[in-house]
This record gives sequence, C-alpha cells and structure tokens, in this order.
Amino acid sequence: MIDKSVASFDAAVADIFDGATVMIGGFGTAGMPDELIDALIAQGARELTIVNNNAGNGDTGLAALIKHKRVRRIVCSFPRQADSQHFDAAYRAGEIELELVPQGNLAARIHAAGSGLGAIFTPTGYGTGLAAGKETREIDGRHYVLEYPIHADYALIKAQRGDRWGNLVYRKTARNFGPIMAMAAKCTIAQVADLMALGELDPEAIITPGIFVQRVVATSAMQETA
Amino acid sequence: MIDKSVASFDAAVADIFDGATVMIGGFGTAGMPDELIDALIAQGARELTIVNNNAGNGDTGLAALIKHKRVRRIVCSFPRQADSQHFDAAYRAGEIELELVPQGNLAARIHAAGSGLGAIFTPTGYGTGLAAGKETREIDGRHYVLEYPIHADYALIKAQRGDRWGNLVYRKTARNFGPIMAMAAKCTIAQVADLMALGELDPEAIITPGIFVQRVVATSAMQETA
Amino acid sequence: MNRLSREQMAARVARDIPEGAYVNLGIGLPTTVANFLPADKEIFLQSENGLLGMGPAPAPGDEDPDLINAGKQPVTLLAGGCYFHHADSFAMMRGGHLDVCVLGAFQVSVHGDLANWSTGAADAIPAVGGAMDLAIGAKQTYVMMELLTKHGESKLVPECSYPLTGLRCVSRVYTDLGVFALGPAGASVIDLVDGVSLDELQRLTGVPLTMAA
Amino acid sequence: MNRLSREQMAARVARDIPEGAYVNLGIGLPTTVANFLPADKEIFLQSENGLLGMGPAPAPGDEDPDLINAGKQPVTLLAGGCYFHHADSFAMMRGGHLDVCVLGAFQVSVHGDLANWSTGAADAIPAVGGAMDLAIGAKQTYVMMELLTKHGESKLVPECSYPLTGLRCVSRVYTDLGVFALGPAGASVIDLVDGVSLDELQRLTGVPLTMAA
Repeated sequence: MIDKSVASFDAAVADIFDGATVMIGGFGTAGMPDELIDALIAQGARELTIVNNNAGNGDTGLAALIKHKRVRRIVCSFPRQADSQHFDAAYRAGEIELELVPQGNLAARIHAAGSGLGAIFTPTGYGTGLAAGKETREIDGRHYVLEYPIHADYALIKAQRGDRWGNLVYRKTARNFGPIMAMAAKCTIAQVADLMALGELDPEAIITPGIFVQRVVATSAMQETA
Repeated sequence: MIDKSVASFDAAVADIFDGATVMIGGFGTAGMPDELIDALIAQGARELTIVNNNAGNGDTGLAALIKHKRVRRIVCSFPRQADSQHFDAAYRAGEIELELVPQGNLAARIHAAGSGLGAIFTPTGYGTGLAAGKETREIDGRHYVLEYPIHADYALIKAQRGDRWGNLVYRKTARNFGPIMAMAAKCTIAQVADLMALGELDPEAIITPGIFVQRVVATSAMQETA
Repeated sequence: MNRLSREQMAARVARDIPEGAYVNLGIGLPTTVANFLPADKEIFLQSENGLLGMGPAPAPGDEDPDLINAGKQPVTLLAGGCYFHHADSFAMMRGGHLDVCVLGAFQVSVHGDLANWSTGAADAIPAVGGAMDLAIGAKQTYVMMELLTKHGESKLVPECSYPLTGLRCVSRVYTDLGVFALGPAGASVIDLVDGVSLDELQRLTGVPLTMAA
Repeated sequence: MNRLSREQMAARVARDIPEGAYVNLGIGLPTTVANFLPADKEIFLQSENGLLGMGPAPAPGDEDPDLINAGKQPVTLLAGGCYFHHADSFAMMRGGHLDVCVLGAFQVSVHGDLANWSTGAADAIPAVGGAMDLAIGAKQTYVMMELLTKHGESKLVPECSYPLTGLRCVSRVYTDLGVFALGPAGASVIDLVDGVSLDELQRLTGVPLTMAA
C-alpha cells in the first residue's frame, strides 16, 4: 500500500538540506504553508534559495524564515510590501540576494520546469530592465524574451484536502502557485486541512494529481492515515 | 446579461469561413463534438485546416468532414487507424495535406498558443525525422527542438456541462484536448450535454473558465437558456 | 482649473467598458473603477491570483483570507465565477484573452510606452508583480492617472525616463484633465474636461496633441 | 531453443516494476503487463489521454465510451484515480514524472536509440501518437519485444535503420530470449533464458554483449 501521508510536519521536512532550492506556495498569506515553514525553521536548514511570489508578510511563514536568516537568495515578483520588514532589512543589509521576475514569467518558468520544456519565448518584460542581457527574438511580428525553467528540490504547499496517494484540492484563491510548484519540485510536500479516504475526492475535480506530490501532512492533530 | 448559449448547432457554426483553421476536440471518438461537425458539414465551409489528435474514425464526426472533402490540411499525431479509411483515401489521392506532430508537442503547441508564448524548446522528437530542419539547442546537457504555437480561428469541443458564461466541465477521458483548444482559438464553440443555471457549476471544479469560450450549445433539444 | 476627482475618473473609465468585457483592474486607483461599473451590465473581473467573476468586498465579518484580490484585499466571487492556478491566470493575460486592463502609471509616452513599476531610485527595493504581464497581455491597456505630478510635471511624456514596464502597450490614458488615445502617430485627445482647452493641455503636457477623430 | 511466451515476457517486465511506481504501458504487447502486476502492490498506471490510476477493463456491458485508454479500449478508474487534460498529461511524461514506460519496438540500438513508430515504407501513412513523448519522458524507458524478426534478424542492433523515435532513451529491453541493459557502454545481459547461452545470444544478435554486473 502506498501511503504518502506523514505523521508530523517535522518528519515531512526532515531531509531538506542546506543550500536547497525550496518553492513555497502562497500569494501573500493565502496558500502559505505556515506549519511546514515553522517546521523548516525548527529543522535548521540554511543557505536556502526560496521561490515565492512575495518575500514574506508580517512575522510568520516566509517572513519568519527570512528573519531567522535561513535564506540566501529569493526568486519572486513582489518582495516590497507594507509588512515585508524582515526581507527589507535583510536585503538592505546585503544578506539576501534577489532575483526579481515578472509574476507571469515566474508562473510560466515554474510551469515549464514541471512540463519538461527547456526554455520558452515569453513577451512579458521585453524591452524592460528585467530582460536586460537576455536573448530576444521577433516571432510573427511580436517581440519575445527567452526565459528558462525554474526547478526546485522541494516545494512546500498548502491545500485543502488530500489523500494518501497525494491527490490535492485547494480552497479559493489559496490555490495560486500550489499546482505548478508541485509539478516543478523533485519532492513536493503538501499540508492539507483534511486527509480524506482514497476515492473521496471527485476524480473530475482533483486539481493536483498525486504523481506530483511526494508527502502529505494533515494540519489536524487528529489525523488518521486513510 | 451575457448569454453565450446558442439555440442551434447550425447557428453556432454559421460564420466558419472557407480556409479557416478549426481545432476539433476528441481522442478517437471520446470528446468528439459530432453534432457540431455535422452542422459544419451542412454549413459547407471548405478548404479547412483541421487540428485534431487523429484524422477521423469510421463514418461520423471528423471522418465525415473528410469524406465530404472539406479538409485541405490536417495537423495531428495519429492519422492511421483501423477505421480511418476516409482520411487514408484522401491522403493517398493527394487531396489532403498532413502535418504529423508528436502528441505531446501537439498539446504543448496548442497550450503555448493559448498562453501567448512565442515558441517553446521541447525535448520530444529531437534527433528524429519529425524534427528535420527545425532549430535545436542544447540546454543544461539536454537536446531540445524549437516548436511554434498552433493557433486556430475556431475550436469545436465537447463538454459535459456548461453555463451561459461559457464555463465548462467535462466527462472522464472525453476531456482530453478540450481545455487547451478552448484557450488557443479565437472563437471556441462548445457543445454540452446540459446547460446549467449560473452558479450550479462548482467554482473549484470548473475546468474551462468562460473567458475561453464564446458559444455554448446544449445537445438536449429541450435546452433552456439559463 | 477644473479637474476630475478620482471618483469622476473612475466613472469615466467605467463608461468605456462594454458589457461582457473581461477586465483586470490594477492595484490602487484602477481598483475603484469596479465601484462605477453599471449594475445592469455583466462585466467579468479577473484577478491575477486566480479568480474570474470577482464580486465586491464582503460585508464586514464575512472576510475570507483565502478569497482575496491582487491587492490582497478580501473580495467575493459571483455566481458563475471560478478559481484557477497562477499559470492559467497569466495564460489568460499573456494569451490575449482579457479585453481590457486598467493600470496606474508614473509615466506614459505618447507612443504608449508604460512606466509604472519603479522610479529607478537607487535605494528602493524593486517589486514588479504582474504589472509587466498585464501591460502587454490585454487587448487594450488603459492607464488611469493624474496628468501632472505634484510638481506640475506632465506624466504624459515624449519618452519615459522611468524604467519601462512595457513597450507600445497603452492605447488610452484617462486623467483628471482629459482622456488621450495613444498610438504610433502620437497622442490625441478624446475628451476635454470642461474649461480646459486643447492649447492648455498642450502647454501643460509639452507634447504635440490633436483632437481625436 | 527456449523462448519466453508473450505472457512470460509480460510477467518478467511486471516483476521489475516496484510498488508506488508511476507507469505508462504502450499500446499492444506492453498493455498486457498490467495483467501481471501483483494485486497486493499499488502501482499507478497513467494513460496519455488523461487519466492516472487506470484500472482493468470493465465487465461486459459496463463499457463507457468516455473512459478509454490510449489504445481506445474501454478501461476503468480506480478509487484515487483522476482525470486531466492533454497538456497536463504530456507534462507528466515530458517533465520526468513517470518512473517507467514500457514500449514496443521495431529496433533498439545497443546505446538505447529507439525505432518504433515507422518502418519508413514509402507508401505508408505515418502516425506517431505519443511514442516520441513517452520514449524520452519517463525516468526509465523499457522496451518489450521479440528479439528476432520473423526472418530471424535481430531487433537489437548496432544502429537503427528504421526512423528513430528517440535517441539514447531505452535503458532496458525485455525479449523472449533474454533481458538486456543498454547504455553508453553498449548492451549487457541481465537475464538469460534457460538454455540460451551468452554466446548464443551474441551470435543471434550480432552485437557485442557482456553479462551485466
């Protein structure tokens, strides 16, 4: 029997290594896997490269990871926010490297990695400073920039329900980057509110097929492995 | 009020013009929009370029369109089948041009068109006759072929349920090319078994958002516009 | 000098959005356009973080942290709306499926170049979000801004001096002092605000202007 | 000479597929491997037309034309299985998410080049389907074929003469006369069939062979 459910957040993140590239789901705090990030902080891995849309909000989740100085480099579209003080401080202190990527290119590059493409010509960013030095090409009268896939060692994502085969469904706009990060990482770890018995998720409505998910942890302390 | 439902198959395909590129959903007969194709045959448009995985089965659907000599060119992955006699005859008679595309490249090129990418580097087909003359590149030690998007004027697809905003859900493996063809065509026409009232489709489980669909026709003659 | 208020500007933009349009409203001032869309027309609002059919803000107490817009404010979903992931969301933009997007700007050139993501200040932390995707993705990109800076400088310029968001992408600019159409031939004026002449606009902006046909 | 039957070949392939593997079984002979997967192990079968967790053929009368496999035969879905569209299905392959795919072949070179989609006959109607995607997508591509043609020619060859499906993609070949590992160093023999010696295999294939370590 294949059971991808893991009994604790600590066990789920135990093998994340120093220097790993870790994708973290979420758009702001919607879809951010706080409990997995807390476990990662406790686990102690350092020098991480983080891929997220933002660079942390407030004092929890990704912001806490940055505050604890575990992040060497961040790939994101929108780091500067009213409550991104931990990133701001680390960035100004030169402790954290930033690769700024337009949000749609970030999504497309993650998706390309999960889909096995070698590179994509995208129109976004053409002629701007964020495409400086990049290869460009005119195709059918439109200008494109060549962008490369973003792969990761791990993805930490948050879903609403999952099962022991790793199938996932999400909740409202907390879906955001979860499905594509799951495709792009060697090891995807999903925290779910509820672990369901196999077959309880509608096969027509499963958003992330279990093939893209290696570990599932239920937020409920009362979880039963199905 | 926006109501994308159309009262008849004939009305739905009325403006398809001679020489149009028309994507047709389906993998074999699963997901093939037979009623829309019948209406297209009756409508009379000629010199069509058809994009489909196959080149027709038996005597109905796409096979009938070919039998009626409406297809000038077909882009597909697997034309030759036990019951593809109408395509076989037209091909051998030199009446139909064939662009053979590996199935995954077909899907990826359709998806690229719908996603606004200018081109993609795909590993599929590298070093084979189907990549002959195409640009190639080695990226991170792997070889890729540059492939271009496939756009269409129309997509004819089959779904299970739809609503007046064009939202669609599919049934089992009849989903296949429907969602990506809907993205890649200027005008997507979906036939659905049931037209639902707005809000009856679960917003978490809508597979094709209405933005990708211009017209919906209910197979049931008793359709009510919601 | 007469100026449109921010509410009047939002109402003016809303007037140009037809029923059935798929629309993305950028963060900040453009978001307020939603308040002026006519209730009897169905217009589809998309939010880059994965929803289509976005409804108004929820009643106090009904906020759901999992249901937010691109500005991370709580919103609602209309009946007939749906959710999708980020790659699909940006495929909608980049693939040309949105009819209109409305953005704020620091500067717009008369040819439609847009600068709205960075002032280029050396010590600023850069952040771009979805601005570059929106700018070049929609069939029509409209900018909504006050025409002049606080120092009286025109934000409609011959060439942008701020870092670019997109090239030749803005087709229309809605301001407190007039509405402009942009294109290869430069800027033309669609609407004059009461009491502001074409000559006055030309003097204020310093760019050549004609009345739109 | 002893030869494995087609059923024995299928059983031999099945023995090498571990529990939890994500597997695509090609049309034809490879499809029969499913019949030999142990019932007490959970192995995930993917079909290119958009399902994961494929179950056995339905009982007569329970066929559903909307639930078919890549060979367009009726199948079932296991509890825990799911559906997806074609771009997602081939992303699973091309993105390296499948552990194993099993394909038939006209020829395989000792370095792992595969020819299985066309005999190159001038008057044939070409058809490729998902073969090229499968060949290069899975972590391991296994070929299952009879070692010799009806005319006694080896289908394991120094270089393929038929049109290629993929370069350097096959890692293992299961035949009626032995199992071979392929790679940059050429072919080695994993299993000898009872009564067939390495020398005999080398004579039949005409390619240099060693026993695998």
